[in-house]
Amino acid sequence: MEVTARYFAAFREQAGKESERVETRARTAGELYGELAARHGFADPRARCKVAINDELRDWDAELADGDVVLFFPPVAGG
Amino acid sequence: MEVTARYFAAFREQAGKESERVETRARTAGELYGELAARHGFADPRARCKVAINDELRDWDAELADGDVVLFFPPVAGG
Amino acid sequence: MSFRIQDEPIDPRVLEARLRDDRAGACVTFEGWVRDHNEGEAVTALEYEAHEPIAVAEGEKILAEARERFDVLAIHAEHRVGALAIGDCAVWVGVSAAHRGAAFDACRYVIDEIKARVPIWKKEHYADGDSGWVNCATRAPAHRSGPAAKVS
Amino acid sequence: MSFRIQDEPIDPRVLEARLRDDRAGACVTFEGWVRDHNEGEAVTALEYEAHEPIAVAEGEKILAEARERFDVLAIHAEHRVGALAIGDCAVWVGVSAAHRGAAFDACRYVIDEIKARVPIWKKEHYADGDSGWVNCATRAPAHRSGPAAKVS
Repeated sequence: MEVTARYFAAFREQAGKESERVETRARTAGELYGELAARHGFADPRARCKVAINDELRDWDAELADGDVVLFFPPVAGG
Repeated sequence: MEVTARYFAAFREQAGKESERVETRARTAGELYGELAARHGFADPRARCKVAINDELRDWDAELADGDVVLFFPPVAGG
Repeated sequence: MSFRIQDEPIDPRVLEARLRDDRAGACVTFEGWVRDHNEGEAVTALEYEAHEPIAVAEGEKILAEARERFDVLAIHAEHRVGALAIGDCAVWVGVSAAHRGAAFDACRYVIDEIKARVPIWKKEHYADGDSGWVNCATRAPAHRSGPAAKVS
Repeated sequence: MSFRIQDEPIDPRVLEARLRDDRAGACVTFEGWVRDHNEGEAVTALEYEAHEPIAVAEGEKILAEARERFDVLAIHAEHRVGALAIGDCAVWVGVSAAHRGAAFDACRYVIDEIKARVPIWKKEHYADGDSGWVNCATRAPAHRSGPAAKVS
């Protein structure tokens, strides 16, 4: 399955890119975060981050489908 | 003993005057309020009102001296 | 002086400028507006009356208490007196602080204490021509309150 | 839309006008200002980044929750993105209500939830030339964060 991963703020800087195509066997958004965190060295625990699939916030156990755009949000700091 | 009583807001309207000279045997501000409330028909219980003597807020048991100016404040409603 | 009684319109922009501080991360303001009803009665206008020397002294005391209790950088408050129309700003309280918790808590403390302690009275004029001093059980006889009730 | 993300300076006067309502007796506003320090470090400038579609959707959801929980008349909120200087307004929340309790509670609820839930990130630039994303354990390698750290 191939999905597009998009990175924001600290994740983008750490990955060195805004997005990438990812060939993965991850079944959920959380599994995919685990893979990408290992690859890029993301240090934030999943519970403090958020994920969106195709521009909607989802739980970490949301299932992925081929072609999904998965947005990874590091811990927020509004205000 | 003679003091000057000054009335504000609802008290002034009810008394029909801003101030008056009062010859009294009241020893405290509270006793004087009792006398004047009976005379003018002030209906507010003392606990909800305030009193100042010579421009300083005081307790109702503050003692009066000849020549004092005693200010009677009905319940406040700021804001 | 940080607490003022005034008979000119309150300008929040001018007042907020007094709260500026490079260390401030939060600014909370409260405005009390004259609203068109109170306890089911349609209100057409208001008059505020204050005993200014004691109102200012008590207001300054409240601000000093807030500065002591909460970690704030600046506080300012003003209260209008005189005749006000619906929508006019009757009272303004502004607080700046490094963090928002202290700013919210101090602002709320100050307005609650002003309303409870500062010698300011509010006379409401109602749509039916009647009028009354808010919170006061004492009522002027009808023949005396008549003329004032027609003010709007 | 009552929640906006914008890259132009926030003008509280314009925003407050949206809260006007003859039934309103209370107006509480919160402004978040860029302050010159954070956790002991001297801050020289900030950048805010948002993912706008989700930030707006989540912001509107928070305002709808506040309208449901508290007896308010109007609520509006805006958050800046882009480069900000010390003293700039980063976020504004305003609430009007018949009574002040609901206005204070709703304003506090909205800013607390915005800070916890809306996808907005803050990068601080420090006096020593370093920089960092607030609240994030993830740090860019030094050779990548270098150039950004010189922005001010």
